[in-house]
Amino acid sequence: MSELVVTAGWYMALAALLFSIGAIGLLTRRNALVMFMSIELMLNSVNLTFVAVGKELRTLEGQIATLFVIVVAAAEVTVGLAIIVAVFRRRETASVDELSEMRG
Amino acid sequence: MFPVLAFLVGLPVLAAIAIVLIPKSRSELLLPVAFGLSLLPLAVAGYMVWTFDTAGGFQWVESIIWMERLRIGWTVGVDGISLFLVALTAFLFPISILASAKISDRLRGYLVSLFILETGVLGVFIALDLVLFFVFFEIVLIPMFFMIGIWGSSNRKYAAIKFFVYTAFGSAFLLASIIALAVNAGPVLQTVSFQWNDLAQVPMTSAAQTWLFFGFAIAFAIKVPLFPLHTWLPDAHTEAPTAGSVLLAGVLLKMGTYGFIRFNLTLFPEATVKYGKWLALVAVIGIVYAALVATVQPDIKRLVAYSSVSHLGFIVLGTFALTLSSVQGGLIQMVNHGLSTGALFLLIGMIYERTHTRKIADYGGLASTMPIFSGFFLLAVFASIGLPGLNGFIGEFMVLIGSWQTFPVLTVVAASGVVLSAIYVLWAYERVFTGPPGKANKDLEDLNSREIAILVPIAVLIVFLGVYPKPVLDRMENDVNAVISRIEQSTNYERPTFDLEGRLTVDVGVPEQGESPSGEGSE
Amino acid sequence: MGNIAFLPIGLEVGLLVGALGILMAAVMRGCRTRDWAIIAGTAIGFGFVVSVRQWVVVGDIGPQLAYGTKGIDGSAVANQMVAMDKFGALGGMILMIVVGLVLIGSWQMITDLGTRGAEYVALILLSVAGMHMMIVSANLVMLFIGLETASLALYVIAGFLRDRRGSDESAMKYFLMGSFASALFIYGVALVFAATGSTSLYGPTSIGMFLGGNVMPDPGILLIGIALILVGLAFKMSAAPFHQWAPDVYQGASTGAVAFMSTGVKVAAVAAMVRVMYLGFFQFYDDWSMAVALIAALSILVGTATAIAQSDIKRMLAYSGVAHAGFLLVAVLAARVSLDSMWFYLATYAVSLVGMLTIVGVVAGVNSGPVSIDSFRGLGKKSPMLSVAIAVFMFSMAGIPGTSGFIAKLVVFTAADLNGFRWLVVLALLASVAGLFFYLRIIVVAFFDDTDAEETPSTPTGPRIAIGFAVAVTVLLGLWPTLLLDFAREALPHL
Amino acid sequence: MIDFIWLVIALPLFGAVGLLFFGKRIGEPNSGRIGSALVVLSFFIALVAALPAFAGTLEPENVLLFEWLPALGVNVSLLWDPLSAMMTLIVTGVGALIHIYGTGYMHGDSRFPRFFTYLNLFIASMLILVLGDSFATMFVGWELVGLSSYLLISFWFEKPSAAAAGKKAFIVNRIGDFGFLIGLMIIFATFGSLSYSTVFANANILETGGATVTAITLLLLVGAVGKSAQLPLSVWLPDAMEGPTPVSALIHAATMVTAGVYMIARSAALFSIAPVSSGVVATVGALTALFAAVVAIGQRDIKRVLAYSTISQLGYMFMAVGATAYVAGVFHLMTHAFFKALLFLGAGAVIHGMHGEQDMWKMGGLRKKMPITFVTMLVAWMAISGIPPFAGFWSKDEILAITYGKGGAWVVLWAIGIVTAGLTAFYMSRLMFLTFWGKPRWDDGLEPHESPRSMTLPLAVLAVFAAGAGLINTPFRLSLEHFLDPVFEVIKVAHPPEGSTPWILAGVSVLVALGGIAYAYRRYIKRALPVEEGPRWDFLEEGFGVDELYGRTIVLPGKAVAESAAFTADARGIDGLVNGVGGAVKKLADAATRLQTGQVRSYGTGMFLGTVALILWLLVRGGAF
Repeated sequence: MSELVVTAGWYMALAALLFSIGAIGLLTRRNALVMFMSIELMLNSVNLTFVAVGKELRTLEGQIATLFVIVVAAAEVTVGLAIIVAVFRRRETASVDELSEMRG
Repeated sequence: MFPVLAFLVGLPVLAAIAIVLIPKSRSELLLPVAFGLSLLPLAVAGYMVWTFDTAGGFQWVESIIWMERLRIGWTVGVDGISLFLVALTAFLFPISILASAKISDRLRGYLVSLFILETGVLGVFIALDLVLFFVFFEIVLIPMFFMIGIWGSSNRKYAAIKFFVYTAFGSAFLLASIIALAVNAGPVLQTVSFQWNDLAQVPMTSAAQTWLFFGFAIAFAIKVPLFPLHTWLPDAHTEAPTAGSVLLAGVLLKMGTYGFIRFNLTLFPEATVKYGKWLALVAVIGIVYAALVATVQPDIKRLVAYSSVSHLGFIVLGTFALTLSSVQGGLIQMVNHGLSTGALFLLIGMIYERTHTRKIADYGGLASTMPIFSGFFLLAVFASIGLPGLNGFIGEFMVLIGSWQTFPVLTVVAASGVVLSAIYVLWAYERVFTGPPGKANKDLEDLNSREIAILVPIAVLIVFLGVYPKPVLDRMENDVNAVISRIEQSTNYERPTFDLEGRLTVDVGVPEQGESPSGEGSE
Repeated sequence: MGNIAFLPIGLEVGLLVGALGILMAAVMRGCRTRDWAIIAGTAIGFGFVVSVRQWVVVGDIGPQLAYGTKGIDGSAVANQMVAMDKFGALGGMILMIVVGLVLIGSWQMITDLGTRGAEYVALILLSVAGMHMMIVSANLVMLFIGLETASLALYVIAGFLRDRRGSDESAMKYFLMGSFASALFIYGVALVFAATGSTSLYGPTSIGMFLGGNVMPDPGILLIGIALILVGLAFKMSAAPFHQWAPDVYQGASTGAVAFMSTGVKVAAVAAMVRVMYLGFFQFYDDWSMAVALIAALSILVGTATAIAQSDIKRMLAYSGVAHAGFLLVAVLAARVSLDSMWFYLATYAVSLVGMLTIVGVVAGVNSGPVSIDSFRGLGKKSPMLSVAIAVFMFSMAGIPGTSGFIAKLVVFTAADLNGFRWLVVLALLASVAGLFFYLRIIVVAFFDDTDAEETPSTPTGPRIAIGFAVAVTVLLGLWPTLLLDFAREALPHL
Repeated sequence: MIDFIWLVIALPLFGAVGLLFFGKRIGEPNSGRIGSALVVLSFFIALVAALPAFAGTLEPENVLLFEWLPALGVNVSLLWDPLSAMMTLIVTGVGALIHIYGTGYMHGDSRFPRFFTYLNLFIASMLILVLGDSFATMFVGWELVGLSSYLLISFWFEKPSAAAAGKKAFIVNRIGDFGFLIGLMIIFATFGSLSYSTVFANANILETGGATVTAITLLLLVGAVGKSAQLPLSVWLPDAMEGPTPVSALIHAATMVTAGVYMIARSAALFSIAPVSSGVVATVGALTALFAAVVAIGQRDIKRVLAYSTISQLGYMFMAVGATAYVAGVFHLMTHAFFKALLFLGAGAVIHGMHGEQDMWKMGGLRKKMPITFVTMLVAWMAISGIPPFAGFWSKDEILAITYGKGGAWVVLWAIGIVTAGLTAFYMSRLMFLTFWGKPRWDDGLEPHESPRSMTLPLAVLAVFAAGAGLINTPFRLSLEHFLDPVFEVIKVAHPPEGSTPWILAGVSVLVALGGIAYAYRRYIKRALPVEEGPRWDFLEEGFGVDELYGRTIVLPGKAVAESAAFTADARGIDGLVNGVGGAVKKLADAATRLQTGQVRSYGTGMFLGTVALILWLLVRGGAF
């Protein structure tokens, strides 16, 4: 069954796919929460890459980086949700398309 | 040695500070103090003209390198080419201040602008470091921008922005070229250097010369201004307050023509020989074109502005004709144009203060109501169209006679400017001054003593330089010769000789190159 | 190494303690802005002293790396996280000066905010700590953390004025775009890690070592990584085409906040970019330098062109900031030849911009969102000193001689030309001419237009100091640039 | 040593400057007296300096005053030789008389002192022209006399026509100067110098009839044509009559307009080796002489008759110098100076006596009212008509004889000259008859009176010269030839034919002149006055519409070109382009702004696309593809 070994390359490809999905989600959805989730998805694909590559290269760096990214993502969640809530309170909507007063 | 030039350039700065320090309660002192202080640079300039060594070369040189790595610093010096431009600058500022007696709005700022302007212009003419030159070249824009914008007339905002942006557009090319020049010379000099002296010694490929030549030329052509880059000038002139117009025409435009001689001719000799004719062509087109345009201008200030474009064409033609007489003529024409056009703008300012109109059609018959005024005007007018005996003739004549040998066809076309200038100037004079005075102009007061005091020094110089220009020409001659000789050494260019050179059977009174003629019965 | 154990991160620690101190003080002693001012001042002053101390120490013992891990065999210390070098020290000084100016200039707003003001100050201190971390980090992940620290605080700061419409929009846009950029950045780091097996800039296992020791037959993943890292940093300095958030955010955020975010982040991002690109990817210099040049060119063009059409001064400054991001990217390219030119540009631009925005705060109110250019109308008569300051800043940004902005452009463009980017220099110079349209416009409005508005805006002491300092620096460095240039010449990163 | 010759110029110059500043204070009679006295003094100094010339011992001498334009080797120095001495004497002599006349004529004018300022300035300028020893100094004087002429023509500038006439004179002169200037350029480029001594001494190196010398001489001719009001630049002189009459006498008859002749005579060394140019000179002269004489017939204004007559007489001089008869040309210049000045002053006296009336058809019968004026003018009439032994006869006849003597096509010119002579006699007789004979036709209430002493005295003096000056160069006694010998010694000067031919020719011209007078007598005295009105006469009066032709073909199109240059090419074209660039930048800015939609998702898309582009670009460049 050795030919079925899943190499790091596959993981990276998957991560790239996830990242792209996240990016496309960010660009196409108008609900701030969903967009925010897309960003989380992108960050997680980064984690996947780090872990996979770290495993492949047998260093701890990848795993440690992942930990950092998770922490940062958590912090981002806090701030992001707070901003979304603030917007929702004021405007009763989470659609970013409404937020276009400033332009030009 | 006493740093004369630093002192000279520093004086206006100190004057500006002094103006700022005058308390608000004593604002009636502003003008007298400013005038008094502006005499100091004039005194220094006078000292310089007096003690200038006619052997030529840079004098009163100061060189302090500030940024060793790029060799940027305070390197200044005055030679025969810049001497009289410095003097002209120092001369026109006190006059401009006197001419500003009617300014009441924000006088303090106005005077500070004037002094900064003076610093800038003086700096341009003495700088021997390209960055320093550029700094002064650009700094000049700021006070002028404010002068036009704050103290100008109705369309001043447009004119001020146009003036600033248009000239800065040229400066962008200039700075790019200066940087490229220094960088190109880097390998030869083993360092990046912005010193004029260093750069003037570095041989350049003709491709590099071509690019840089035109980079410099664009900036200077806009400043001069050469056709077709001239349209900022009429607007700026028309909108600027009197002193602004005087200084703009008197010295600011000369920064361009000076730049041609100081930089294009010395740094890029090969390109000068190769492409000088195109600039001469543009200059000649400008002479005729601007003269034509001037004839039908309804606004007297615009008319004089276009006449400036026309007259400065002669300077550029002479510069690129590369003969002793033509370059020297161009140089002295810079001084002369500064005086005569300066006087014209002063006069227009005086009449504007009385009538608040610049439309030629609104005037008429002023000669009978204001005889002194019209007398000065006539003098300035004839000086500007190059009437012999007045200063304008010297430059024009030398340029034309000298340029023929290099550019015969262009010179003939340029000479037609002599006719055209007479047409626009005299026609305007006719409409403004002659005929019966109209109702509006019946009770105009003639010039008062302050105004006469402003004009007399200029009038004296106009006549003096026309009759006896030798002191000026002597101080220029060796350095102009040096510029042309440099070109001859580094290119295959040779000064034109006259057709019968060496064949004259009787050789009377023909001076050897560089020697002064010796006639019998010399006093 | 023991004697420097604290010094490399002393600045960050000081600022964090200061931030916490302010929050505590707000809780324990209530709304006493004086306390906060003292604490914040102390923290910033301490940060500045630490930076100076770093400079001196580095001068004595050379640049150092700190906070590494021991190898598995326990012998060598690898994976150093923080570099202590004059590069970081100078960055720290500049940041401290900038943030100090910002706080002095916009303290009025903090007073207006009441208790929440403490949070605001604390956030600013936290953010600036993150910015400095970006400059000194010796590892890409560390850089990411610094970047996020700075950014997260900024998102909040951007939307801090809850009661004003636009503020939330500003925060939301900034947050979404910023997170996107962060994600791109960290993904780039991950790809670089995948390609080279390292995220470190220094040491035996660094990216540079790997690239120096191995020939990459297929650098695709690495190049994508480099591209993404560039995008992440370019976003922070609002370079085109990653700039579109900036005008909206600036317009919506309070003027004081804009002064901070527009200058601090730029300093941090540019410095970080220099360190990362030159130390990490020098082997790919030919590739990424062209990429940087293209971004620079696009930023200069887009920023200049768009700024011309603005009628809101903060938007105008935002777009001018885009153009300046382009110039700063030129400085990044020039840094190969002369790093001092980059520092000079950064410092002088930051100071002028803070000064200008402080003026905007004075004229239109520090809490103001959108500020029309017309609010400057007739200022030249009402408040001549303020107007002269405006003129100085505008001329400086436009690069007119006599101001530091000119010297900055001169040294940067000379270095860039030396480095072979003549086309970029010419383009940048021509664009600066077009830039005059909007810089001059403000002067025109202030000086050439008359107004019938009666009251003269009085300048409170704080802004007065900030503006005065900024003017002094702008003019002084314009006339005597070697003051900073000679100093900055030594501000090299650890190699 | 005649170093003191600079005084000749300095005195009137001093007068001009002094009167400019202090004229008002000095007041009416005295400023005129000072001005006149200075010129008289000048005249006597010149006379003293010229004494050796009368003795035939004058060596041409240069007096260096100061160095001027070292780069061109041009100095301000004076040349004192018989030719310049003679011209100086004419200028100062006639000038002095006219100054004196002016003190009477200008009596009561509000700007009496200013008039003498200008007159003195003119004398100084003319002397610079005459005495300068290089083409450069000649050019200086050339332009300065143009200035004085401008100032004096438009002396009464409140009258728009006077102002316009002054302007026209200056501009037309400048057209000539344009040619002169180019001539100077070629001279300098050829000889490397502008001084007479170098140029004339080396002229013989040039190929006779070669392109260079032909070009130089033709260009100098352009200048001369302008200054001397020859075709096609003659249009300014009739208008110049707007100036006060003494001015017309001095500048536009006796001295300034003859500068062209002087210039050609001075440059004889060049013209004599340029046969084509000389032919052109003579042809221009002959045609002008004929043209102006015809036009003179149609004039109603007494001064305009004299103006055209001047043009016509100058044509004779051109014919002479064109025929290389330089002495004859200068001779006629001199006699013409006397009798034409006399005619003008006489006409001035008439106008003065008629209180400003200039239309001859409103005069008549004045000979009783103004006896002195009448008698002196009678002399001048005889002189100009070429009746022996008055001055004009000798000089004109010499010219005609020489022209005839050259044979070939020159005989045609001679024929033109003869016809002109007849016409001259006719129109001058017409002038005399209409003015002094017949019945008074002046307006009611007008009391014509004789002029004051200050005016009649110069008339008398001039009358003496107009009558007798011809005797200095008769075929019997060629004093002037000998006098001028040192100037033209190296040049081949044409002489009248030998033998009986001159006598026959003289007889012919006298007969023709008498015929002209007789016909005029029949037409204006014997019968009732003819009516000279209608379109044909108008056309004639307007000088065959040359002025209008220039207006239509040059002035109007020129103005149209200037207007289109100013208001279309410049304002819309060039400046439009400049503003267009600014506008385009603004448009671009607006377009760029439109990308800024305010929609965060579009910003994200922009970022995303930018990222993708960057990645692709790096990959392609990095060789990953």
